[in-house]
Amino acid sequence: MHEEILYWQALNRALDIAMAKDSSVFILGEDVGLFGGTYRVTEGLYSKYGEARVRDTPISENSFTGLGVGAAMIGMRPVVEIMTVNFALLALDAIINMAAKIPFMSGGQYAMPLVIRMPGGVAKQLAAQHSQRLEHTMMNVPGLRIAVPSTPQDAFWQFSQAIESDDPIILLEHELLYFTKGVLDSSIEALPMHKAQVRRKGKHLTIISYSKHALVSLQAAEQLAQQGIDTEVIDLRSLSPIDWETCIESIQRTHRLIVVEEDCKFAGAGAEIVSELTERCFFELDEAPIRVAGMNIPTPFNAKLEAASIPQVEDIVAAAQGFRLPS
Amino acid sequence: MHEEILYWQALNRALDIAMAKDSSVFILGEDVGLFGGTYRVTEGLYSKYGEARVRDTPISENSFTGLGVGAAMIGMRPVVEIMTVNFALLALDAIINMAAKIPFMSGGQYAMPLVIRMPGGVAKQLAAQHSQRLEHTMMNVPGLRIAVPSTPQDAFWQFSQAIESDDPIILLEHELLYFTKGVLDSSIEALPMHKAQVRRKGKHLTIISYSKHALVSLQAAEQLAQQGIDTEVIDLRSLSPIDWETCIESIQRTHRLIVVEEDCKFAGAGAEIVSELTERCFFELDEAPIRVAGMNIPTPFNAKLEAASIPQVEDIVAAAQGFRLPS
Amino acid sequence: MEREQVHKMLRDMLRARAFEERAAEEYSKGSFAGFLHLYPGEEAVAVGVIHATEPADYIVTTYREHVHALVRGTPSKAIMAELFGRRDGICKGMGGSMHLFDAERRFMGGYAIVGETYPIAIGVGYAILLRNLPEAVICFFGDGAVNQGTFHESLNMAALWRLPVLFVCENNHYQIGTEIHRHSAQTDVYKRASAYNIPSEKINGMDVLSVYSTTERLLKQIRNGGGPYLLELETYRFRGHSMADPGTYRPSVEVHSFTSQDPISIAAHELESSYPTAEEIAKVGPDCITQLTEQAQQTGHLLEQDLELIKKDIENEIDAAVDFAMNSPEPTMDECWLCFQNNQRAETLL
Amino acid sequence: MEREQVHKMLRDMLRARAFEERAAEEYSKGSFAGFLHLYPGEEAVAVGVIHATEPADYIVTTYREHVHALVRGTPSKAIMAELFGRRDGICKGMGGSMHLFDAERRFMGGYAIVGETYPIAIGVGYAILLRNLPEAVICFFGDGAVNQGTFHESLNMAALWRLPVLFVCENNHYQIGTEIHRHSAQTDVYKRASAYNIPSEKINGMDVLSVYSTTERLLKQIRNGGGPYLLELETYRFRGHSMADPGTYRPSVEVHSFTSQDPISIAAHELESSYPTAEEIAKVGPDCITQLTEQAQQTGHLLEQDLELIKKDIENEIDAAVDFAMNSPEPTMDECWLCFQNNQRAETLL
Ligand SMILES: Cc1ncc(C[n+]2csc(CCOP(=O)(O)OP(=O)(O)O)c2C)c(N)n1
Ligand SMILES: Cc1ncc(C[n+]2csc(CCOP(=O)(O)OP(=O)(O)O)c2C)c(N)n1
Ligand SMILES: [Mg+2]
Ligand SMILES: [Mg+2]
Repeated sequence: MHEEILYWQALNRALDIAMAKDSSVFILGEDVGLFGGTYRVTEGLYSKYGEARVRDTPISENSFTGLGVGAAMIGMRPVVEIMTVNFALLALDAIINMAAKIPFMSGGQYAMPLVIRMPGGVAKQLAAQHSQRLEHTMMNVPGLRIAVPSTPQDAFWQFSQAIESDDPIILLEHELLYFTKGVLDSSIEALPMHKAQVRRKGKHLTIISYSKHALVSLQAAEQLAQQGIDTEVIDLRSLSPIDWETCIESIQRTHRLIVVEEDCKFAGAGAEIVSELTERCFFELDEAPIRVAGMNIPTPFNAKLEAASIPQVEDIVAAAQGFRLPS
Repeated sequence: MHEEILYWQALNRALDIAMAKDSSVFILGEDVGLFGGTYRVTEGLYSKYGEARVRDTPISENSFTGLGVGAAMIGMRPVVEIMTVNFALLALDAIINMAAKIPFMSGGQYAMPLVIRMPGGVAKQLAAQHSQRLEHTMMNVPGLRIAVPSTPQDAFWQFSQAIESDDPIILLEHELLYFTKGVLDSSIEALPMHKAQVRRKGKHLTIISYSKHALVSLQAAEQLAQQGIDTEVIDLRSLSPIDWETCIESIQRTHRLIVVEEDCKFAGAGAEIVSELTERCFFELDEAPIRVAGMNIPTPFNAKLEAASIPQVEDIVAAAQGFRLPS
Repeated sequence: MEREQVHKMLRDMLRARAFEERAAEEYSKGSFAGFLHLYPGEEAVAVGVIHATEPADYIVTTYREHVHALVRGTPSKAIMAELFGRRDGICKGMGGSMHLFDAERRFMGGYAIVGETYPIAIGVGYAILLRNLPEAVICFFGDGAVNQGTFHESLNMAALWRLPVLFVCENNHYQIGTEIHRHSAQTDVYKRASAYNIPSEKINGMDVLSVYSTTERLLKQIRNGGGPYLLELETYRFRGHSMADPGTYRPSVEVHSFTSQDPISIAAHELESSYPTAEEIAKVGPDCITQLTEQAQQTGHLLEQDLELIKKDIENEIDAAVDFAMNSPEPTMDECWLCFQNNQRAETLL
Repeated sequence: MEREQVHKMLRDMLRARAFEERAAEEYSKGSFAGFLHLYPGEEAVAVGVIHATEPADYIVTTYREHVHALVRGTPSKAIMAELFGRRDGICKGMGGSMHLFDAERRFMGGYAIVGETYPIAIGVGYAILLRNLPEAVICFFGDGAVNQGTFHESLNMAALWRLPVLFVCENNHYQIGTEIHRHSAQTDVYKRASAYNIPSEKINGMDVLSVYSTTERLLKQIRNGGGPYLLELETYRFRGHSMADPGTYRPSVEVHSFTSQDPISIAAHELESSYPTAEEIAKVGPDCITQLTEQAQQTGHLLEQDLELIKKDIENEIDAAVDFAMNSPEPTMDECWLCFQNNQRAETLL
């Protein structure tokens, strides 16, 4: 089975299959049911599985996320949709103090087969309160695993894997990806949940990115190729754990590193990536690693400033051009 | 005036002076009033300034922190005490979506003279839900400033400066520092709020740390000195902004860097420090920078495991010994 | 009630309707993007409440707040320019549709995270308490917002410390696509106030006159130290939740039954002899035409010229606002940083 | 009520008291550190409620939960070893005093962040609903915890979806040092339930018999699909909030008036002919001696030997628990990681 499909449809498909197969899977969140989901991910499921398994909730993020935690403790496999990652700030007690810690604090007595899905990122003029990325916050929480699919295929795989896992898993979905198209091949075996993928082979430098900016990085790589700069692009696919081996192997070949992220540069996800890889590949690096990242400012509403506040293709190209490549 | 004083007393003094001077300063939080504060920081103020200015609150972290935000918008200078940083997970909407963004979103119409104080860190067998450090989470929020005083003098200075500032400022106080003693000299001029301080000069390597672990690092430096390793110790005093210049100047002399933090290593505060300094001092570094940090695990209750989960003096010493120093 | 006051309120409702419909038009044309939540149908709430405020009172509201700002006195051009994200917007283009702030008019902001208005309101109320001033805070929120934890936490504190806050629920029966009986176990919002010993009542939010007079009475009481109060206003939004939402989850008979109660037509009714003609009303928006036309036919309309003048005025005002917005420059990145670092003033950080 | 049942409850109250006093002793000796919140004075709540549960019911509770676990059936030695942070603790030394979990007994945990019990409880309740089983969840919380937003959010959802949850407020009048009238605008906690259309009542939480019979009735109703219920139990803690708190903010006359209602003495009273002697009772704790002695003098005590036996049993049990804890090894870092990664099983991550 090999077909073109939208990102949201891939998520919808994964959920539908999981719900059909396992009656302990249910989804809850604001307007996931009757309304069909803000980004259509739950479309059609309300009529198929009924309101108890596709539950519309009040605006009570901390408690309905916690509801998922409680249900997961006794063997259900809840999927919580937080309408956008920005509202997750209200649910962090449930996510960090409960979901991530209960399995450990109980001495391993409880599993936590919980999935929390959150759209996020800078979309189009949603202003400061609706343009956040919280990956850094979640990364620092031991016990959470974080998937950041950038393609419909990964969205399908990683969502399916997340539902099957007994660990609490956060799925960060970039709002501008829902209506992107890609191939879904259900015949090939899924990559492991947290394995990074080399999206483009190259020999001059390595770009590491994830989610929407993995695609932006690929565009930059194409431009760089035309200038004779052969760029390797790694899509991390997962921010916790991170597949360091794939990154290290690449740096050992290219000796140059750019990390691209939409998140604010200061203490963003890229800080961990650069820091760990520097520690582990210090003598492999010919030049200082570079972070191309969002500005340290709340996202402005104005469209031009908004665009200027996050990395664009040209910013990545310019950073790469700054390297003194061996000729 | 030069006296020996406890850390909590220094905070108490700063607050008392500010409240006496400026009637727009008030403090609120759980048990700050009648009870006198969990760590005694507000002792004596309830009877001195009355219950309206030293306000005991219900257990409603998000809303009483938000109350501080609203009051700050119209010119009050609220000090919010969140009993411990762990409960701040409930108040992050007020801190991140409100306090940090309102001045910007309003186009600069509003100031935000708000101080939020939070005890935190690994103390003594408080278990996973009560041993957290959230510096990384707050660092990634543009608009917040973060002070991490390690001495009574800094506690006094930085708390006083925070109250006077028109920006929202987070004061992270390590729970094991409250009953440490130090000199308070009110005659000398305060260091700027966010300036790092070299606590010990050295030529072989630079240790950068903050809060309680700046003191732990100093102990390690003393041990290293006995082994002929001359260690410079920088106490950052502030995690946002970070005084990079002081750090860079040091690395240019020592060419070796260890960052010590109690926070979990993965995506902790240290990641930003190592990452930025690597980018800026790549060719000054003779060896890979090292993070000596907390383990990526929720804090275990058992005392031995708890201690093993965060850096001890020996861990820092061992890391330093791993360097190939010029002889 | 003074005829003058009714006149002013009708005018503001018409301005509100015209502003919002024009905003929708500009949005559809692509003049700006983002979330756009419009107010048609609910005008009697903002207009009735805000007309009853004093300049010294404070207003805290949500992402559906253009009309609140407009009625409070923020110039329509400053609001429109903000929707366009321009430098002359009330927030210099940094906030946008969901984040209008106007410090000068004590308009404490539009908040886009549901439930944020409560803590802000009690914070302002607490400051008033400490300063011992005869001022009040109006805190707007929707029926869906009632289920956010901050409602509970903040109302408890407001009651404990007798803060001068009027909590105003704009109950339009929907939280996006979720109807009130599917999001709240207690669908009479005002009854929830008893959990905090806060007095409360529910009135018809489509009737601007009773909204106005009730609010006036309550604010007086609050400014005199009467403590917090919760006022539930039943209303309805004619459009979808935002421009992204066609609102198709609502049965058309329901939508119809409410449009027949269009607050603008109700207010116009009070002005007895000043009914607009069907043609005039057509400009206001399609949803109230039938109703207004019927009423106009039944009662006749005397001050036709007056109303015509008002409508003309409003049309000009909104045209001018759009012109102004369109011609206002985009803010630069420098200006953006200035907004961000505005508070640091002369402080030495390092 | 069956004499047998009363007997069992008195026994559990005595065990509870003895366990807690011993825990305090060990803490003072330095056997372990951290926060230690003790239960003396409140025994009738946990004992009365939990004796009315079925094994298939679930319990969710707070950091003040040793007694709840003990009464639910977790062996005292497994609890004591957990307080000591040892490998044989019920959570292998990872959780400690505030985080007892016992999956086998459906004891869903002690939570140290105030307000966390509600969402966990409705989550378990939701699972029961989906599985359509005749089971109930008991959700414990303090009077201070009522002001956390999760109370509001969770009770609304519990009511909306008729979840099988019994919300039990352990109202001991204090949130650490803050008395209830200083933290809650509505001091009758049970009245807050009406905001969610949840039925509720308040009873004397010092009277184990009525706690038991009320709970039994309510749980039956809940298991039969009756929906959520809120039960407020008025009680009192004789000690400070935790070992770090001497509790000096409370007027001594207040403390005295409650100790005279010691739940253990009230329960003993029901056993008419089985009053302990003053000497025997002295071991239970100083706070109830006077009261018990008086009652004993008034009514006589027949089954003295029985009670003596119970006391002896308990003493032995607690001694054994401490011995067990002391001799249990410290967990290793390997074991710690195993607890942490327990859920990954055969999963391939990378
Ligand atoms: C905390 C939070 N959760 C969810 C949302 C998404 N959202 C925006 S408006 C809205 C519905 C609010 O309904 P109501 O309070 O009734 O106000 P109305 O839009 O009807 O005026 C939701 C769910 C949000 N902005 N904030
Ligand atoms: C969210 C949160 N805020 C504050 C605390 C600190 N704290 C621990 S117990 C407590 C008082 C709780 O009072 P109550 O709910 O009445 O329970 P009690 O201790 O009286 O049994 C407080 C404030 C906490 N653990 N969690
Ligand atoms: Mg609504
Ligand atoms: Mg209490």
